[in-house]
Amino acid sequence: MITETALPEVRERKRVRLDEGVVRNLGLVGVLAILMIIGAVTRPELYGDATWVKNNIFTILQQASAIGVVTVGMTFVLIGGGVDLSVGAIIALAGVWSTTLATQSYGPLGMVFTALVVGVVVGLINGVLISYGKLVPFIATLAMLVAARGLAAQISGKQTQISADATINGIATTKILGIPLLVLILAAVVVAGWVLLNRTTFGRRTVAVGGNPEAARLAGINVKRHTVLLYALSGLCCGIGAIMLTSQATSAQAAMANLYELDAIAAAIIGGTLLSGGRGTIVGALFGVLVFSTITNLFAINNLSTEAQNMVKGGIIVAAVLIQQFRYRSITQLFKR
Amino acid sequence: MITETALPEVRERKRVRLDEGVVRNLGLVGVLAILMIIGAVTRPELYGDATWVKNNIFTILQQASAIGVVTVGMTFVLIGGGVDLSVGAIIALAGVWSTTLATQSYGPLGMVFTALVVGVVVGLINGVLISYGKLVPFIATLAMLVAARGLAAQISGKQTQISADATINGIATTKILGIPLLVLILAAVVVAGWVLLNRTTFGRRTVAVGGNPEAARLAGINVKRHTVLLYALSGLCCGIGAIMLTSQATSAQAAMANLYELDAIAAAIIGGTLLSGGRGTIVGALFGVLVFSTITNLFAINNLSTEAQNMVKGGIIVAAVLIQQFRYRSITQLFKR
Amino acid sequence: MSELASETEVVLRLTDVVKTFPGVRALDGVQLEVRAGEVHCLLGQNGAGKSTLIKVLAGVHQADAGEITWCGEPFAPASPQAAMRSGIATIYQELDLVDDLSVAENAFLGHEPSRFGITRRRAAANRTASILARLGHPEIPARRLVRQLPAAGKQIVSMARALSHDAKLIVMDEPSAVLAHDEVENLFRIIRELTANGIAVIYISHRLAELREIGDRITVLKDGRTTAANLPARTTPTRELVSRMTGRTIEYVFPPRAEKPAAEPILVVDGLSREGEFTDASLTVAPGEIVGIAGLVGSGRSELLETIFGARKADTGTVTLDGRRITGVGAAVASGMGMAPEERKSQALLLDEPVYKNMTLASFSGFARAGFTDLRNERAAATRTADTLELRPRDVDRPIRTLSGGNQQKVVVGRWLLGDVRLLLLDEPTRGVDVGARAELYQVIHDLAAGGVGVLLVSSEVPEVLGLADRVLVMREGRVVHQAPAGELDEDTVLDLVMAGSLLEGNPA
Amino acid sequence: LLTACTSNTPATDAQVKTDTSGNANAAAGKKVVIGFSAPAADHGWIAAITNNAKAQAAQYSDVELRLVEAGSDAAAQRAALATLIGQKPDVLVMLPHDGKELDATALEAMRAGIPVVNLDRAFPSQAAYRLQLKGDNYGMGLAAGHYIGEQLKAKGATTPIIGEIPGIDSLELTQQRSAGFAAALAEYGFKVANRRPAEFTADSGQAAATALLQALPKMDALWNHDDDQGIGVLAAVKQANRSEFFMVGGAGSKTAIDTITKDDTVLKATVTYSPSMASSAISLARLIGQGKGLSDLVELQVPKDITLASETITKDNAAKYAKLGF
Ligand SMILES: Nc1ncnc2c1ncn2[C@@H]1O[C@H](COP(=O)(O)OP(=O)(O)OP(=O)(O)O)[C@@H](O)[C@H]1O
Ligand SMILES: Nc1ncnc2c1ncn2[C@@H]1O[C@H](COP(=O)(O)OP(=O)(O)OP(=O)(O)O)[C@@H](O)[C@H]1O
Ligand SMILES: O[C@@H]1[C@@H](O)[C@H](O)OC[C@H]1O
Ligand SMILES: [Mg+2]
Ligand SMILES: [Mg+2]
Repeated sequence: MITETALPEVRERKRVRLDEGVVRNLGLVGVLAILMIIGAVTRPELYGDATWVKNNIFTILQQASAIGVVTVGMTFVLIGGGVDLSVGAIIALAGVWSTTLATQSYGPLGMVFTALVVGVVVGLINGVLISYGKLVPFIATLAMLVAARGLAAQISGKQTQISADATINGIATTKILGIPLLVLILAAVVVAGWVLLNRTTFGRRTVAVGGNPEAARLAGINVKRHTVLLYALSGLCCGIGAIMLTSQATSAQAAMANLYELDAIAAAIIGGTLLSGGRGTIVGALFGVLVFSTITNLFAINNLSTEAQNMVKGGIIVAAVLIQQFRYRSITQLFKR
Repeated sequence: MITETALPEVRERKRVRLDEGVVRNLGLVGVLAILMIIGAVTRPELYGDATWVKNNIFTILQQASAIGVVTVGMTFVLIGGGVDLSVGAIIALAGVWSTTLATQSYGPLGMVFTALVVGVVVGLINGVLISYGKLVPFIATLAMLVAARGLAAQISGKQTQISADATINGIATTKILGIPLLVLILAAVVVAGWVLLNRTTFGRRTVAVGGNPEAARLAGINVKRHTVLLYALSGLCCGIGAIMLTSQATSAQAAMANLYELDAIAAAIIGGTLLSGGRGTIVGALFGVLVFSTITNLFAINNLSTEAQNMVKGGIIVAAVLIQQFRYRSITQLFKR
Repeated sequence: MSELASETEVVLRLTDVVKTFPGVRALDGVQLEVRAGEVHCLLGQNGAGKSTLIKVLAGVHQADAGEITWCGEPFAPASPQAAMRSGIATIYQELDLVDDLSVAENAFLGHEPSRFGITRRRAAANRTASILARLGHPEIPARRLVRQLPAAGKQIVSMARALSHDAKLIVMDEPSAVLAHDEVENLFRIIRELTANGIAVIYISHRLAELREIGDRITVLKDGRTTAANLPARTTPTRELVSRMTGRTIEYVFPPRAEKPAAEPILVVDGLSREGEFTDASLTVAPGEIVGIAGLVGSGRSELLETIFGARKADTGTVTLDGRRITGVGAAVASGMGMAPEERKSQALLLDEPVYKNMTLASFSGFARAGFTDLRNERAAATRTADTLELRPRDVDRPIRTLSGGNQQKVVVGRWLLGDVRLLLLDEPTRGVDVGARAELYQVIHDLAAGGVGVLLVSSEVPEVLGLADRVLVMREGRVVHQAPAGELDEDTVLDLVMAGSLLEGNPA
Repeated sequence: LLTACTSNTPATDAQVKTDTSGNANAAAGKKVVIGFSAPAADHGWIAAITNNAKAQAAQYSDVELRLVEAGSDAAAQRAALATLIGQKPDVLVMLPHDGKELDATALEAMRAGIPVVNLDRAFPSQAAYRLQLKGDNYGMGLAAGHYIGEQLKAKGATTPIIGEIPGIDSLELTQQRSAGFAAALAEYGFKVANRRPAEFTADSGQAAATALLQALPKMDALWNHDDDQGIGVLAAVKQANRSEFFMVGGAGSKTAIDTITKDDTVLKATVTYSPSMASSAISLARLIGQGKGLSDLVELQVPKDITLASETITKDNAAKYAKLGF
């Protein structure tokens, strides 16, 4: 009798739900647009120059590239119910290790290989400590943060190690079809991350493991092994990030990528990833990174002092999240009527 | 029924269960003892001198005092299901504000009052953003971290502000019955925190709010208001910590208490508090802080280089947690038979 | 008492109450009338809106439209606290306790006896102890942490919490779902005590027999609307109740078993023990055979099932499936074992994920090619299963958290219909499932067995075990105390065995 | 390109005073235990400080160095010093994380009878140190400002666009450098157009410079406070394909001096702030411990305050400074 009434509503509901992720990201796009507009209004003479604007966008993307790659890895770890505080330290260790004289003597491939291997191995150690040593991720990766930075300092003798390799350094200056290679690498990692999360069994397991580990286990998923793989993946992203940063700075050092862990977690969360696991999006994470990178850019072109920057930045973060929420709520509201 | 069969087991379990907290803390006491023994073995000439040993213990406690107070507040926030990344920044803001020339002109009480009020107000803002603005705690308090440090830099003009107040500076040098005042303050805060958590409705509701917010709401607890109060409490602890640090440094500065957030969270977790909320102990948090402070002391008396320190520290953190777990498991095993 | 109740005043009246969630009209014009001192039963299929209705009464949700009067006054509680202050206490369907607080602290959460903010722990403990005694459970220590209690114990604490308020109306949302037979009797004793004191009770259950025994009047909900009000609980024919609920008539019978199962067992469990949980359990299941395990709550059945599945490590003993040792969940699933666990929220569901992804949680890699998932195929398969199970609503893209409890349960069972499952372990598969869906689930289980799947079933409802299973094992205090073909047992015998009776003692498996 | 300290081989070539022929103070004397504490090295300059101290101490058979490295902030350093003081060294050489924040600790050491040599970052209390040996941060800014001012004036610039990349902005020494820089520029009627702080690391230098270059599409001169972060700054300049301006560095690292000598980048000069002060601090601490004075002075004891001059290294005089680079 009454069943017919329920059905159309259910359909409508579906539409709204599909929109949730998109709406959130739309919110972030809106925030980015607002930041750009503020830039244009405050510095019209710069924004009047089309070449400058194009350059500026590439600059923003380029400065977002290494942390963006790291944030993709972090997003996987977070969705999988963990957290990786050691990302900055892994970058430092991988960067320093791949720029020792010995490693550099193997040429650019040797350096890239070293960075990736160091990243993956440290990630594996994190994963094993957490999965099999039963350490809380926060503590295990914090210990790794401290230890890896220590080892990086040991290896580098606390010196800034210069990369003499033209190929490696060239990564930061190369453009392909006018697009900086660093930006292309970021794009490739984001696309790969998106596919991995949304279109592969690995991604499905990640959501399951983070959303309800017990349910995942009882469904036959090897939760421990998967957890290890997630940290290894994060380590791999750090290895890639280390090469990108080394090429940008033409050097590596034990203190590099300082506090990347906070930046990556914040970007992922702003992009809609739950700190408690089970939910998150790669595109959102990318937008989260871009918001931060655009803020820095905005401050620079307006010559804001550090202290003013910080106060304003705190406010912008809060506003960005509120705007997102507001948009989502009001749009759902619209659909409700 | 919940029957006779289950009951004997239940009794047995209770004994073990009651021990869980104690055993965990015993584990940490064990870790502390091991660290002390390592100290004694590596520097027998120092540990042979009883006065030195007594002094050394007070030194450790004194250095742990400010971060200890902050960790008590953090423990409440964590048990309540949140996290406060802004503790270091609040200390800096409270410290700087209470050492401006204007504030100092009101004398020591004015300074203490200012520090506490600044702490509480910033905490309230955190709480309101989280409860009513629906921001994730990580993001809200991260934004506050950035903003509060910015404001502190603004107020101090990025200068280290000297405290000219003998009473304030005297806090760090006063002893009562041979015990440093700072240590007594820490003890008072720990005792108050313990009572608040375990013996008051506020404390019990904190566990409910963090452990099962929905249940807490259904039970008629005003979860939002309670959350606000938790952050205010953390802010209050930061205000106290600011005075303690200011007195130790006889000055305050925008960059003070750098990364206290990580230290406090780590100490709380090592002490058995769940990052996901609903469980935690004040005594455990204290032990967590002492472990870190003892490690630093051990390194200092052994002249370890920073890089070695860091590598070893990472290892000790992992070992400490494993020892705790091992002890807990094996002791439960004993009880099981 | 029903005569008495019919003369008492109406304390609660709902007229045309509406409550919508984004996209769902959970309540679409509800009428309800509750009198002082009566047990008013709410009946309806999974998702009919029963829990939503009581949450409106409890101040958890606010009605969008309609009128509520409570004790003659218009009533619109803005918060749970407001409802409690007005004298309405609620036992929720989902346990709402705080694991790390003690029994007493949970019972008095939100209204702790205190002085200057310091809790009066002794007072709370004493009052809790006396409530527990009144509930027939003096053995539950008031200072025990709730996390240490088994599910049934937690249900008792929920009741203690409701009784800790001076309520004039107590709402109970499926309180018997996690209770064993004798516990239900105990619950009824308490309900009678309450109503004798003029307290009204709203009682929700999917077990018609319970409504007959304890209820005075029944209101039936269907798709958020009242389809029948104030039916006499004892005399209304089942056929009528069911048709008011479902819009159709359901023959509530167990489908007859045609074939004899093959003799060669697929599952062999030999001498399995786990300290403190169960001892020396041996059993077999043949392809196409349904083996039921009966026992009290706490008799160790869930643990046995989880150990067979490899989710817990056995202290001694072996599990083999088709001659292969099962050592862990991975091996179990890989060799064709599946389990629908007891606690769906904590053990089975990804609450934020859509229904179809929950449905394919154990089989998505089977749909995948070279590690890439095949969402279309998965959705199609999940939709087919949803059809088979008559999932309501049929929409498989909805987050599963928005489904009613019974429908969630169907998804948990449905999960294993998708893969190549050869042995299915079911732990309380019909808990919280409505009559209609139950019949559908029974049919599904039968069809599976007919297709050669072995089934090992744990259920606290003895008729269910007897009606479904070919063979029945009875567990008590962690031991298998009896086993026999279902045809040779009747309900009383099983109950007696379960309750440590002596009828067949000394005649073990 | 791989040279010296800012390089891949842990530095062995520290800045030590070895040639002590004809110096009466060189003769071994009473044994002196020197406690030494500096913040954890997170970049080349601080690393060089510690290395220099160690290397200089190794030159003396009568010196035992007790090195206590302290963590990343003043509180950590206080903790380390508390234990160091407890061990009663003869002299304490201390590069505090922040002079004001460690003032009380230094006072305590002095009261306990341990002479304190204050290195680089000054204690405000006169009573907190026996010897203060520091670089001239304000002077460094002045030197950079004057060099840039002179160059631009010579080019006839009237409203030049000048960028500045300081180090960690919350440090007081950074404020002093910037203040000196601004004061010198003001003499020419110039001012800083944009200021983007970095954190003394190369990657932060790259990030800050990239932002600065983006904000100033045309620039005439740039002062970067620290040669370590300068590696990243130069990388960013290259990545942005910019060369219309010249740059001045800070501190005087070997890499920077080499680059200036080669003259193939925008880096044309650097103003010194040499970590060799740590070597000198050890030598002077030894003398204090032995109660000796500086042999070239009439006074019998080591003086109380020594401030190193900030020198400007350009292509012309680079050869002379080559071995002083760290
Ligand atoms: N918070 C919510 N958000 C969206 N939909 C909801 C929510 N709560 C309930 N619903 C929907 O409202 C309808 C009624 O659900 P309700 O839980 O009241 O059913 P019920 O009668 O208690 O079922 P059961 O017998 O299975 O417990 C269902 O379609 C359910 O999916
Ligand atoms: N207070 C308690 N704390 C911890 N474990 C307990 C406690 N009481 C009982 N147990 C254990 O928990 C098990 C009871 O769990 P559970 O109620 O799930 O049993 P079950 O036989 O599976 O019953 P059901 O099938 O109804 O769930 C028993 O094996 C018992 O040893
Ligand atoms: O750390 C600082 C260093 O990098 C700078 O160049 O000189 C002064 C030091 O204190
Ligand atoms: Mg319900
Ligand atoms: Mg069970």
